[in-house]
Amino acid sequence: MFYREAGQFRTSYAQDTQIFPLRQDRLAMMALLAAAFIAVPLFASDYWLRALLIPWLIFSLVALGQNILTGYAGQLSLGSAGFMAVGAFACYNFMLRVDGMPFLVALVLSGLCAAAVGMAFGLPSLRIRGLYLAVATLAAQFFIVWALDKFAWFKNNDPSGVITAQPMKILGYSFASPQAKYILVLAIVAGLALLAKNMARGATGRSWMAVRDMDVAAEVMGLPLMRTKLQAFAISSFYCGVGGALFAFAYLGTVEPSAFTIDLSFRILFMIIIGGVGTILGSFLGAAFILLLPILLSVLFHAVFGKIVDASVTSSVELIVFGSLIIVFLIVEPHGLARLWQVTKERLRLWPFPH
Amino acid sequence: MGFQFFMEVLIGGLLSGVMYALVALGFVLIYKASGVFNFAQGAMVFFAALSFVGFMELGLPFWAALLVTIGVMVLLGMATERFVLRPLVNQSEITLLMATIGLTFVIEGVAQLVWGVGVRRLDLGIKDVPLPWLADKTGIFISQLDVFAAVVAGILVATLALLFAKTDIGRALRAVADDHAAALSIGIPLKRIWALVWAIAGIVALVAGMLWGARSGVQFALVFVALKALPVLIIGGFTSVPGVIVAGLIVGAAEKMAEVYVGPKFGGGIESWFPYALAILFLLIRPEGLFGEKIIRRV
Amino acid sequence: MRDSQEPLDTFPKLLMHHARQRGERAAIREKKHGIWKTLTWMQLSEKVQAIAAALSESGLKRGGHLALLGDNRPRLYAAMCAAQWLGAVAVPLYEDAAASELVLPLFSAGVTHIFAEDQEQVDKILEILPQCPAVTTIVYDEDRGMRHYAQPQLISFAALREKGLDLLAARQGMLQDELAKGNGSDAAAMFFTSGTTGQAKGVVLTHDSLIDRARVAAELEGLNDTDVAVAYLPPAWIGQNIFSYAQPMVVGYCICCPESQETFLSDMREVGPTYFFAPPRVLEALLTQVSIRMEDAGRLKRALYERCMSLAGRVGARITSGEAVGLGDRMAYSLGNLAIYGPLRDVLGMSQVRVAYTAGEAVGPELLMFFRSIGINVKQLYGSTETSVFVCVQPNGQVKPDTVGPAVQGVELKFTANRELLVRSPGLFKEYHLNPEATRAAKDADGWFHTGDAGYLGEDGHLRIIDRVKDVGALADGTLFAPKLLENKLKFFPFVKEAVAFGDGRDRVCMFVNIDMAAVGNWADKKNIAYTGHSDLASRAEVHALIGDCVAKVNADLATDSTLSSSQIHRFLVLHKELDADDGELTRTRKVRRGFIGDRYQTLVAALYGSQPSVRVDAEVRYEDGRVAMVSADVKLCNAKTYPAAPLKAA
Amino acid sequence: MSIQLHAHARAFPIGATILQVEDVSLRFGGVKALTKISFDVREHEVRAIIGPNGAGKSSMLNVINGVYRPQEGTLSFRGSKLEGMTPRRAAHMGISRTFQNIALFKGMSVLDNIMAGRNLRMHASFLEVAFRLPRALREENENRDKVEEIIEFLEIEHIRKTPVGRLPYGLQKRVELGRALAAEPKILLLDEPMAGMNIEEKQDMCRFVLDVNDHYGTTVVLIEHDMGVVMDISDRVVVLDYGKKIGDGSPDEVRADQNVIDAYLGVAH
Repeated sequence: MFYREAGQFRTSYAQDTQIFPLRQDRLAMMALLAAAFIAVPLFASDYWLRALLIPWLIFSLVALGQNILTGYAGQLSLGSAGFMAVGAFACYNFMLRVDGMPFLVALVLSGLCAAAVGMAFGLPSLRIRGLYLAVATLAAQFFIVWALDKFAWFKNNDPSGVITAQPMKILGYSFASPQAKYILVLAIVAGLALLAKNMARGATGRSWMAVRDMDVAAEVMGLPLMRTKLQAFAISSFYCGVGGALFAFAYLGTVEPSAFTIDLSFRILFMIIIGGVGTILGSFLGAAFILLLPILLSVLFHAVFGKIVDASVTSSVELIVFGSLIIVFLIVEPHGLARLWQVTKERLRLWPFPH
Repeated sequence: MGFQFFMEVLIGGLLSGVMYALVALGFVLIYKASGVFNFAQGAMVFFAALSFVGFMELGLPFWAALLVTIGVMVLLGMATERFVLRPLVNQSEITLLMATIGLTFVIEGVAQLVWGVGVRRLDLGIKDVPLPWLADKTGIFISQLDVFAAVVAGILVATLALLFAKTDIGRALRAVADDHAAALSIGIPLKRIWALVWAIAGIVALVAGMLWGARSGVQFALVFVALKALPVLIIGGFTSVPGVIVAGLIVGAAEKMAEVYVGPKFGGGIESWFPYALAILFLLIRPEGLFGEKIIRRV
Repeated sequence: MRDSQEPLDTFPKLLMHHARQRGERAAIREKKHGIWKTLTWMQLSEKVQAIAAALSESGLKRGGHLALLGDNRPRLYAAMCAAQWLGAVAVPLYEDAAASELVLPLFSAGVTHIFAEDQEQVDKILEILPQCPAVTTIVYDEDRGMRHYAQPQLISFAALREKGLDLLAARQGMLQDELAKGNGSDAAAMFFTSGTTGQAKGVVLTHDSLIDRARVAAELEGLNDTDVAVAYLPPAWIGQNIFSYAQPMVVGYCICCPESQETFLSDMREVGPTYFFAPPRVLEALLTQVSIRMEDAGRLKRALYERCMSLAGRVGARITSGEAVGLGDRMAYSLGNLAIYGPLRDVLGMSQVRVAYTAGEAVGPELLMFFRSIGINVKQLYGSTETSVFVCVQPNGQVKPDTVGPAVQGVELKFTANRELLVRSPGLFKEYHLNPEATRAAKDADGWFHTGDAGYLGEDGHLRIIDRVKDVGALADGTLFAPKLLENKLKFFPFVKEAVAFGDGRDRVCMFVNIDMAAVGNWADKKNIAYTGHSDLASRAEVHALIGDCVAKVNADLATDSTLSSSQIHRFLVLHKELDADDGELTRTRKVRRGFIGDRYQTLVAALYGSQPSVRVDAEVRYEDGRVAMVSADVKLCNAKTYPAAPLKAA
Repeated sequence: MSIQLHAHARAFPIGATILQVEDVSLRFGGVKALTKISFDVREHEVRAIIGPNGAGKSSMLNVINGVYRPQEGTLSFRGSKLEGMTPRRAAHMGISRTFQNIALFKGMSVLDNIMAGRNLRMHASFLEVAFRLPRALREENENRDKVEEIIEFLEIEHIRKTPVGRLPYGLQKRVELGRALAAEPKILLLDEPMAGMNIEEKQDMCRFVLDVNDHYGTTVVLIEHDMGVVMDISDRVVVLDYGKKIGDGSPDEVRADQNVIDAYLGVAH
């Protein structure tokens, strides 16, 4: 009902395919970005930045990766955390072993490493599909964590098995404060999200979705299944890898391989299921949801029962809620929060008409 | 490092393979009947074992606890069918898989909520010590618990085999497995069959859980140990009971061998992924698994 | 510069003027291939010259005729202007006309060149070609399916344009001469009157008359080159020509051609016109759509809507007219504007409309007021083909439902004894083509045009139209009987598509009613009444009751007006078939042919004035493909609730 | 109306043999799907393959565009033998097809579906797409224009942006035709284009098939089990039954052919 569309017509295909065809949406998006880049760093508390916003952005990025592979290309992967790990440790080693290595370059390289590993484990997808593939990605998950765990070299032979991320320096400026870290992460995530959106709405995205929806037809149309799938694996892993690196460098600071358990992989999968499979927006919504839920739950618990409940109870309740939510979403709204948002938007555009 | 040791490793591997096979069996049953890849099987194993122990700790005698647990598992199975899978009928198998992943979380949560998180001991009254006579005769040490487990598993499989072969339910089951629509058309009550299958799967899970728990304690880890059943499935084929038995043995043995003879070179622990690697290799060579039907895709 | 030297007295000259003044501004937009392809004034002028060159090559000469047969497309208007460039007369024809209906215009106008949109139109022309030997060239726009047509007369628009571009250099001089030769008194276009009365006549209009009226109206409304209009009505109709050709040419604003009929509404929303013209039937269709779609809204939203609309009904129109309204109402209205009116205007694509006209037929007051009440400045105007439309226009803020406003600048009005309106204005037509006596009959020696409409000037100087002179009759008791007035009152109800009133020389008024399939169908679904189709639905007792209520409401309204109270509707029937232009029951502009219908359904009329409850009828239906079938049905005759005339209350 | 359209002189006269099928046999395990099938397809013609259900029609189509590999026999395209056909190679050679049970990309809009049909003409790498570099944008626009022509051709402007999942069956079939056309194929394979349609939809589809043949000169090979409609629109007809060819010729010849009549006995058409 707040939309006034009359007079917004398109005279070129470029206009017709832009990300936000409606002026109102474009303005809203600009306002949002402005707020995110300026207002938030100014007013948000360190706790908010460190404990909520930074991890949210990072997981949004990882979810984006998962979404590219699972949501757009339709290849179920249970190994996202593994690819994150590759990114994190790759970045650490590049910084460690190449002196004077600029952080951003290291970041990209670590993404590429993850992409390479991703492709390696994606290879089976050429022969196998669906469930079988899911199992193959489990192999990735376990193998990667095992390898990083067993070969001390990756961790610079640190007896504790824990690595400490080097400071993030770009052009001499060290991103140490929460605000600085936040802005850096935000910029990277925003940029990569834009690229993802461009791919999704372009020819690349179409071939992914074609393979997802009806691979036989896609092949008959001359679409190279292998390349498309591997491409999806590589790009997806790249996003996960960069996410992993940021996870280590901008969020935790110190990591060990065991931080990237299969449990984490599941959570990332949940993010896109709840957020919205096959949408960019969904990745962000889902990440926010999955991250906030535990906090809300514990807050709720303490509000209701006071301090008496011990952690194990809340954690098990958390498990139950997560699990049930997944099932409910799969049954009720398979397209997740993003779809809900989209539907509301449609209704507003048609207001006062119901359809 | 002689022949005896080799035999020990091999047999030990085979016996633990029996465990995998047992868990995998649960998968196969459900997959055959309702085309669902039940990721929650592991969680069911864990839940079953935990409940059993729990009931015993509540003071129930062994058999009572066993019966009650069976009851619980049957209920769980039916509930799953009713509230998770029926609403999702005709969805892509990926969707179903994700649903069962969600289910895994729910079951774990419930289990922990009800029975707590600590590791439990489970005593079936069989000592985890080598069979004396075998040790005397051949000098090969094999835990009698393992042997017992193998026997139980054998019995279970045999019973199931009979059930499928001889009873009406079994025939119905096979009909369903072949073609849902057809099964429906000849008046087989799909929903009832599915509920039944889930119940059976529950029981299988219980048995597996008990044996496993008896050997290495009942703990959360069971869920992930159960993931080992996946490569077994792949190698054996999703739809073949004998397949998974064989595959289970192969995986068990191979993994132990690898661990003992190759593992040290990498500082050990390769069990955690070796079976998967094996599975992938298999897939590349024979995607439909050992005994699985060839997938012909109509256009 | 040259503008000052020579007068801009022809459309081609105006075109060149705009090409110089605002060459880069959009002249015509066409939704094609999913986006709005834009033609600037410069591009348009080049296109026109190329076409003109090619047409002259193919023998189109000063005084010749170019017929245009197709939907609103830039090519069509370019061709029209090209013809005028060469001093030829553009003859736009109705694209939905049957081949047989085309013979007369093509033949009588001695048309030599034809612009046809597509294969469908070409096929029609080829069918009647033998009867129109003069035709030498048929230009077709869409080559879909045209590949294997071998006729020598055929040439595709693209090819024609290519030819023109090649010739352009060589013919430049000739074109400039032709442009200069043209002057305002030349015939610019010929429109065939829909012919509510007898055979269609070709009305010849000069550049001067069209340009003069276009300019006067444009000045009246302060139109400028930033305005935008949607071209969606048949180009063969004078109104369309004025709003999508004459006025853009004079003012330099941009017109937009929708992609197709079914995408018209969404396309209109996209371009958001600032200047909009809609005959009553279109407004009715829009209103019907609004009511239908709101039917499906949730209860809360409906309630909100109802509230807002009742408020709008009370004060909306006055606010739109800029009259003073209580502060409370004003604030409430602005809230409503936020919640309902604004969005509603927008989904209708009219949120940017500055001026909207309706004409062509008297419009039901409630209909007019609905749109004004939600803040759309819809006004009535009066005019006809012979007067280049603009005779009277309602000025902003002086919109009364029952008038069509005062005479616009340059127009003189006068009335004969029997109330017939006579008009004298610079916009009057030159003549009826090759029909001097008809011309003489319509336009007398001192230049008064006999409109054939009965009306009178109120003391406010606003013209009030009663009806066609020949239709205005009297009931047996001598009181005034104005059928159209009654029909319109009934037609405002979304359920009523068409209505035909009888009563001249009779003791009381009776009516035929055509239900609106969409509205009634939707209503039936809600009431879950099962029905197979129109005729079945029309025979339902529930439907009769529904229409009965509408009639009763009308009667209640009539009863309050002393002069009309006697023409309350006593009996009515719901027609078993939809009145259809293909059956000659409606004109191509969808006006009811009352006399024709009266004859055709005399049994029904008789029955209405009889007393029996129902009557059996056989009627023939003509399908799209020309096949004819008989449908027979039992038609129920319903008595309507009538009211005693309201006593004149003392002021 | 379809018939009348055909009565006109052809825009593209029927040319030389473009596709030659020789002694093709196909088996699934033991099951014989096709036995020694031979026939030819001439350029610009409408060639129908008819036969009762299970006659091996679809298998034949799948062999032509490389989905199945025949155990024996050869295909030649413009005289040159085709070894090791794959669907992709077929596509590159200009063979595109529709499917018996619609195989549209359910999650995508009509526009995207048809755009996807032009993927062979899009060469920009994913990086170019991601950064919207000139080539990517240019390809996007050029192909969009072509696609819009097809949308106009098939009269589906009003559903351009609708997800195909929401469309009625008939329209989906039309969109699938559009997607096949998008590749600007030399040969268009239609697998039961009119299956499950009501009479108007069938008539529309006939019209479009003929228009395609007439407007783009596309060679059409279509499968139907329902003799009725096909006979009106095809130039020549091959009749299969139980994987064997039992008739080949003009519609009238085939109608007269005793074997064909027998094969169709019992089959209500």
